[in-house]
Amino acid sequence: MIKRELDEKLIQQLKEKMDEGLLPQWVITDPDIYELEKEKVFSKTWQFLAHETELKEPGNYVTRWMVNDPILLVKDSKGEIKAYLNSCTHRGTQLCTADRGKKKTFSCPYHGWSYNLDGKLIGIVAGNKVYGEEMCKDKWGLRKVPRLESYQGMIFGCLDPEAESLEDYLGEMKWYFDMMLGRSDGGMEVIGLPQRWVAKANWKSTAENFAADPYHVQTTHRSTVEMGISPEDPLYAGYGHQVVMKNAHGINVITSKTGRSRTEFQGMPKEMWPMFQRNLSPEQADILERVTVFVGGVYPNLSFVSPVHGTEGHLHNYLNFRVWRPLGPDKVEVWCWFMIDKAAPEEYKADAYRGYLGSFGPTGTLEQDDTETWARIVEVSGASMMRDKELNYNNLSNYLMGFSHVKQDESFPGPGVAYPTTYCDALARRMHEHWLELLTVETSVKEETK
Amino acid sequence: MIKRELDEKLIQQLKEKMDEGLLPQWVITDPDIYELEKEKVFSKTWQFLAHETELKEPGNYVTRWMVNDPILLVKDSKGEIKAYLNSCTHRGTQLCTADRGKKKTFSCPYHGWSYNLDGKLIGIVAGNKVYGEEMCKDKWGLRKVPRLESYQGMIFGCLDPEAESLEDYLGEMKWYFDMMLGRSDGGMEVIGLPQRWVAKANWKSTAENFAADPYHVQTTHRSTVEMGISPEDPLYAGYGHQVVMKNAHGINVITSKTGRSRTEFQGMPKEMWPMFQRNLSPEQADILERVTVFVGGVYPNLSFVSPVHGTEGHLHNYLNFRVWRPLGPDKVEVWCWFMIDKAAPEEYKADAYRGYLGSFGPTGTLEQDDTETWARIVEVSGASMMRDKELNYNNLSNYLMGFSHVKQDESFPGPGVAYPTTYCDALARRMHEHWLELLTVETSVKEETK
Amino acid sequence: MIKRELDEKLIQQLKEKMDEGLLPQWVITDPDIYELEKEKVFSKTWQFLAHETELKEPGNYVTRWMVNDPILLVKDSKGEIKAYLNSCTHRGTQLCTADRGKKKTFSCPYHGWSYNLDGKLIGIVAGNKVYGEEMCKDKWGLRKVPRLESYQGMIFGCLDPEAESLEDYLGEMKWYFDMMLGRSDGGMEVIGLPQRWVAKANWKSTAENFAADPYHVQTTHRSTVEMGISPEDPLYAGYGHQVVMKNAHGINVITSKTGRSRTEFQGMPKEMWPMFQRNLSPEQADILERVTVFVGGVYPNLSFVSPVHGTEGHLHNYLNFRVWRPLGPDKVEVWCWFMIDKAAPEEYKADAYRGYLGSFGPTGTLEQDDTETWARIVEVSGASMMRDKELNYNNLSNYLMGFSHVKQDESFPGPGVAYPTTYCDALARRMHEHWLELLTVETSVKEETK
Amino acid sequence: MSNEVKAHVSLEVKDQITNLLYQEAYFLDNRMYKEWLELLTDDIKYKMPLRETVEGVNIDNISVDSAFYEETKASLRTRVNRLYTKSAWVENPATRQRHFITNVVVEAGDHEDEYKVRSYFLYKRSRGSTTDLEEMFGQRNDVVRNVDGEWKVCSRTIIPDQAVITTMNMSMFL
Amino acid sequence: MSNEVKAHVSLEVKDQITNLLYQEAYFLDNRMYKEWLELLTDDIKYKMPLRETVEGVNIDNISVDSAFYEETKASLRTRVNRLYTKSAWVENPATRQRHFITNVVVEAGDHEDEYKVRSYFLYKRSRGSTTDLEEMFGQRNDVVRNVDGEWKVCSRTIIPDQAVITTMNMSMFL
Amino acid sequence: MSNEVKAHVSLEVKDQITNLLYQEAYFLDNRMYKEWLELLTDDIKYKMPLRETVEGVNIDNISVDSAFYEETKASLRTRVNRLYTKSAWVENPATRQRHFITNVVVEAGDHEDEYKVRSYFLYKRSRGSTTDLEEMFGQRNDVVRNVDGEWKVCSRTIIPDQAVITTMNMSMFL
Ligand code: FES
Ligand code: FES
Ligand code: FES
Ligand SMILES: [Fe+3]
Ligand SMILES: [Fe+3]
Ligand SMILES: [Fe+3]
Repeated sequence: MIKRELDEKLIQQLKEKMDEGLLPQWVITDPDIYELEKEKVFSKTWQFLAHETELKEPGNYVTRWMVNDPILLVKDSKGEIKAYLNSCTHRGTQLCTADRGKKKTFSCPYHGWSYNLDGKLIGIVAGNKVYGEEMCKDKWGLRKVPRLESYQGMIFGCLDPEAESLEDYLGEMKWYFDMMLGRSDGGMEVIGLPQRWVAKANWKSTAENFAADPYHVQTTHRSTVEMGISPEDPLYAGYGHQVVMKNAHGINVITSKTGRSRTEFQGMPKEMWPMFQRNLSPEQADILERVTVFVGGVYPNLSFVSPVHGTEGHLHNYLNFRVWRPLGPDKVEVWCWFMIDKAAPEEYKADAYRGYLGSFGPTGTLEQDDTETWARIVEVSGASMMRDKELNYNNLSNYLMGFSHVKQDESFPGPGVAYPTTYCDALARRMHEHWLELLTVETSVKEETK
Repeated sequence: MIKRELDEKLIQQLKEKMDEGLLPQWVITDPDIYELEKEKVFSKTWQFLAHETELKEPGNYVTRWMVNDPILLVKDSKGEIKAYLNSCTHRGTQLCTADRGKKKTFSCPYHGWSYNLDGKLIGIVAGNKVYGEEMCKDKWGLRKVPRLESYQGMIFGCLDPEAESLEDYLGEMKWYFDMMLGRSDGGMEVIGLPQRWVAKANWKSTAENFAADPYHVQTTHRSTVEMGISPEDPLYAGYGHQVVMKNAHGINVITSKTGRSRTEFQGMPKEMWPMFQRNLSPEQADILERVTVFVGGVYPNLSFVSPVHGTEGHLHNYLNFRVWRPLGPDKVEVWCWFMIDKAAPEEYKADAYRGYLGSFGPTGTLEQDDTETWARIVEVSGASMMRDKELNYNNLSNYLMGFSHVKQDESFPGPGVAYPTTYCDALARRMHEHWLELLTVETSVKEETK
Repeated sequence: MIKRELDEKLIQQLKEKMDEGLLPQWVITDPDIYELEKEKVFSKTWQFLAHETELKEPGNYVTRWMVNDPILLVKDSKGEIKAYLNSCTHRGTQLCTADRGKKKTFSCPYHGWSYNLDGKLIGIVAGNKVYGEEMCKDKWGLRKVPRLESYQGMIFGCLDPEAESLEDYLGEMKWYFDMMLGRSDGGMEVIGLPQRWVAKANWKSTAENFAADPYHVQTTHRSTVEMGISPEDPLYAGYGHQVVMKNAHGINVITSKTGRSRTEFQGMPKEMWPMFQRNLSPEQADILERVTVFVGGVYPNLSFVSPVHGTEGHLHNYLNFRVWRPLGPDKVEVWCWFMIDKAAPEEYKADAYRGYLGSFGPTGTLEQDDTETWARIVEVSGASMMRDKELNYNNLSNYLMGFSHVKQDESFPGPGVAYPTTYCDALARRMHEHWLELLTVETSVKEETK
Repeated sequence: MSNEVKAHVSLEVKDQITNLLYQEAYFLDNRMYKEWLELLTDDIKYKMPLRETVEGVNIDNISVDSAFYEETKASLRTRVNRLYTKSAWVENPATRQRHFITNVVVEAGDHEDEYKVRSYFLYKRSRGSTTDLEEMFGQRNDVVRNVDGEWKVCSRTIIPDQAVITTMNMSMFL
Repeated sequence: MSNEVKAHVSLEVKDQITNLLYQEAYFLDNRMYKEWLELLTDDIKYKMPLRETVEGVNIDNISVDSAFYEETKASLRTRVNRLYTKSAWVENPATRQRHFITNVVVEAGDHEDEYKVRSYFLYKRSRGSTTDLEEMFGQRNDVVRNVDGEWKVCSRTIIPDQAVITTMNMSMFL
Repeated sequence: MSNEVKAHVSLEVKDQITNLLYQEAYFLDNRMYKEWLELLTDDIKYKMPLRETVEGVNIDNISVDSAFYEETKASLRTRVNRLYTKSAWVENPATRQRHFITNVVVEAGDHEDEYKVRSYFLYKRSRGSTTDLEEMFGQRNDVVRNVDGEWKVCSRTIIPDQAVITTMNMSMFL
């Protein structure tokens, strides 16, 4: 009932500054902005829910969240995956609080209404005796998530029935998903449950940090340099390409000074290489052969990294997907999935998993230092000198890296606009511009609640 | 200074849906709605403060809360009960932080101003020396709660000086209070302090759950069925009458399939039955003889239950009153009183108290399962699909039980509109309609702060 | 984006009531008022940051806060003290999280940008390789706190570039600072770090309690009377003068019934007295000789006390400065500094420090009881009867002490308006009037964000 | 309990009794409620009074006329059995509970096979995917008895340190 | 304290010293401050330094120039006596306090009747009807001495784990 | 661990093993990570599985296919060495950590020089000048071994009590 909106003046100011490669700092954790984001970003865009391998058999289910919407994701009797609001239609009670499981019927602990895997309301205690004809069972099935689509086994949901299709939304990113997720026969599989923890951070910062900021590696993760794991050359994470795509998706293809990783195909077992070549286009295979790290994101809050860890002879590669679920302007619940090629040897999978635990996720030594910088951003973001909307204090974040002099590399074979270095703020700028576009779209909802 | 109000469009929408037996879910924990409720519901209606037996002698006091207003309830030298804002008039300091006690003077720890049981400011340290004539002591006594009235020993307060009298406010409920509270010579007495704990819940849900929803018993409390304590028949809590009264008060008179409880007079000692008959009208006595459970509420946030527990030969009945004190949109401080007939044998009282602890209150096995469902409602209530004010997601709670086909039972002897079953949403609908009426009354306060 | 402002009607009401010596209670912890205070009080006034003795050598730094603005205070190579927003200009990361230390360069853990003591951006990792000419290093130095000035070693900062100079702001208070801080050769020194803890309180209440309310001593600190440490005479803290100054600063010069303390020069070592007389004007020396306690404050949130503790033969005096840093409407982070004359004997300093620990700060027995009253004010401040803006409930705090009958004592030698008693609400009234003046100044910022 | 620490309880006995308290906690924290019940004598007195806020110095603030628990072995068994049904929703899905038992002091009791035991408890609970951790803490005054070589609790009084309980319910045993 | 755990402290002594710490906690948690005072020697050194946030590796972050407590038996007695007056508002109505003492390690001291004792404390407090629970935690380095057969604390250094204290005051002893 | 408390572990052994756990905590809480590492055998199995929310009665809710830690001595050494670099920002400035170890139960192990040890942990952390205190808690199932007269941990399984971790990271060892 309180009206929240960006007034024209602020919109203009934000546009102008972004055009100069600058972002006013007051937007990061502004509470009103956060309310707008829930409505205009997260209720309109596609969000990652799960990977198909998390739901192997009919009756399998997992519970997930789209920001504050509890989602029940089930594989129905026909083997199709369905997504429902995890809330009983009778009075809204959360229907299932388990993380995962297998069942045929979901029944509510409050009054016992029960639903089958198709979301149909199949049981009302004493229904025939207590309800009249105005109670039309068919109208009271579980509420479907308006849109549910998947690509390369990645299941996404969207709360906007009018949204473009997932494939259109992913657009150019599909080519890179094919490369990362489609390289092996049988594709990728998720191992176990995603790790979950609550970081002190704003979702925009974590998404930018992961998808668009290889430049931070040389300092945030300098301990790996001190320990002789990473090269001294401060540019080491900058070699390769940053690719900016439609809808503010992006990827960094990090190679090395030589343009090639010290190991082919990210250190995956030699016997798998021919399979990669068979499943990929020559261009994709070539990139995969040369790359050291893939790191990027699907806007707004899905990020991924596919690194190489270990020492010669014991190199491991894996794919880590993570969702930044906002819990507030300064809180993010991180969901961290470990994925590996189904076709990889079991022992390799186990080693890769241990390698993952050492680097990413809450116990990962790389991620630990990221959490410190995320926190240091939100913990000072209440400062008047940063919140000031008149910008009297030069409270602007700097996105000038590669602003004017870094030009597109037309020779890069993949789709999207590729720049010949990953030390580049092009993707970050695109993400924030897109954010502003979404925030300033007038929605009918907005209109009417005024 | 921020203006909060329901715009016409939302009011219309709420009215229309309620007319169809539906309630938009966004209202449950909406923070702006909550602010309105504090102003338009809880500052206008009568709220339960204490029972007369909690203040036996002059000087006895208890401290209570009306939502956020700290109340000091004392028995003055004349034996009259007075209610004051528990706040020193000098600078607002909380005057007394003890739960209960006995004293003649309340003095403030900040500057030492002291007040007598009549709320008169009787002591100002060095007053004559430091204050001039503009300091008129009489004007600075403790602030009285604008209205304080009691019925059948139940003391209520109201913050609105213009409110109708408590007896008018209770209206038809008086007849049932007479039955429950007036059946024994000397009336009822409170044992000990009320139990207090903070539940994860919205006050509207707990009030509805208790006063208007016997239908939940068959599932929420199914463990009693599994244990053979309650009958298998899912309708078992539905036999009897639900009575809807003025001001959205209501009661459920639950009997059994036979129309009679398995035990007369709720298993109270036989020797007390003639006393009941003497103190009650024939109609009241008849109901009391046949009833298994009374459960209901006085709008907005007082609920009560009078059950029978135990096994043949060791049956116990008692009366449990509880106040749902809102601490926020998703938090309720529950105050739980145990009451029993003063005239009952001491040993019976002790047994009944133990029976109460086993069933209700924070350690009660029945109530424990209620707290889980209350929490499951608020924990998902932030969902966009539930908060959406355009109702694009069918985010409506269902109150269709008995909507069209259950007709009033004219033969029921008690006042109010009685329906011939307690599996009926009539009372819940009435409570929510009344809630909207209160929220949409234009108050002068509202006007002027615009 | 949500507009917060006091409407005309409320401003009028506040003015009227204050003119009668009354303050509506709803303003104490109103959340909208709090937002206004951050913008209109704390972004416009001078706030205490540190004492010069906390930064002895070039490279020494301390980190402080101006409400929510993190401040990095350093002594540069030339020995000048500089204050910066403790936030990296690149993306806003908090630059330094240590409490104090010594360094030549501050470098950011996120991307490694580094700054020298002059705030100059001196290091950008791979800068020349990754940034174009639009990246003008000189424009990206640390953001200076707009104003930084000091008086008698007391360093203050102000976020408003247009603010009057610190000396003008302190005005008449300088005379008293000279007396307290300038009495000894070499001035005062801070011992150790300030103690910090989070009290349940509103900053207006703590500032008033300390600077303007000797009247509370007789009750809040009555335990000292019970223990025979303080006199029985309830007026004991009232003897002396309360001085009200420009900008709502003020001081209470508490002597005793005789007009003189039981000990000269606050029990400082006899050998120091001639030094005091040499450094002070005759008027100042006379006050210092006779005073028992100085207690007062610099608006808005700096308070100080200079008491005498101990028993004859072992008397100690010290100077305690404290900042009330608001963390919310009902939370204050207290920063408590111990100061003593540099020229005092080391053993005396140590004894005085122990005396301080026994009286003030979180472990001080006097302060402990203050924290209880502060909490009792905010804990009930949510009451509708206190929040009511229509004043239906006489929800007014009383500032009538000395309202009409206490007249200025022209004979008092110090600047400011002196009243012949410290049991007087003159200073408290002035503080609240000044608060309203600040809140109702229309700022351009306000205008434009509407 | 008396103030000076009596020395005449052997370390072995003390160790065994401390183990009993830890074993209890382990059973409760691992949902082995029936096993827990076996550690209580059949005449167990299991009480938990309210704690109140009272004015004055040297006063008692343990309520004498109101309680959260006043249980016998029979009533505890009913509570325990309920937790094995399929519809005790408060514990299905099960919460994750932890009973930290510290400050254990053992003293000779009134009968030669009984000992008075004072312990402090810090109870923590995590539920579903919620991120707010619930807690309760206080003191327990027990009497333990040696029944045919097995130590069992024959009396327990649980003293909470709060006047207003902040766990969403009190489904836990302490 | 040295790193290898010395074995030469008898279990009896250890048991008695642990009991001393528990008894102390019990007195404090039950407002028996005068009894508590009796468990301290007359030459007790009772200190609590500030803890700071310091940059660097292998640095010390215990402040050497600032403190919360620097007490003698005399100054502690004054504090204790105050708590028995009618107007020590911070403890009247009394708060509900709990001192959880864990990780107790005992080592031979510098004198043959003295022992070095390291313990961890978790302090919890509940006040009036408020629902926010206060806490403080850290380490205590004590020296205890046997005085005519009674164990007493003759030196205590309390190391808090916070740079900013979050209890509304520090009226508690630790 | 089995339910009846086995008596055949000598108090001395129990005391030494308990000391080992306390010494570990002390090293971790005082940033002596290298000294801590010395208390683990070279074949240490250091695991921390996820804990999940599962429907049903008598079910297990310790995840068998997902973990936070799956470490060897080598991987732990890498983690420890990192904490001695100048750029392990998460611990520089160092946080203030505290490991409260309680409910220690010791039982004979599968080999004669090994013992099974169950303990509860309550971990607390304070960072910089922040006022929100982080915590984690749960159970540890260890196996300790006597290696040439020194007790060392040769196996540790840490069971957290949360499905969603609420510390901003898990840089701590448990
Ligand atoms: S709320 Fe689910 S059945 Fe009623
Ligand atoms: S506030 Fe109560 S006497 Fe001043
Ligand atoms: S934020 Fe500080 S260097 Fe990037
Ligand atoms: Fe990183
Ligand atoms: Fe119920
Ligand atoms: Fe004071």
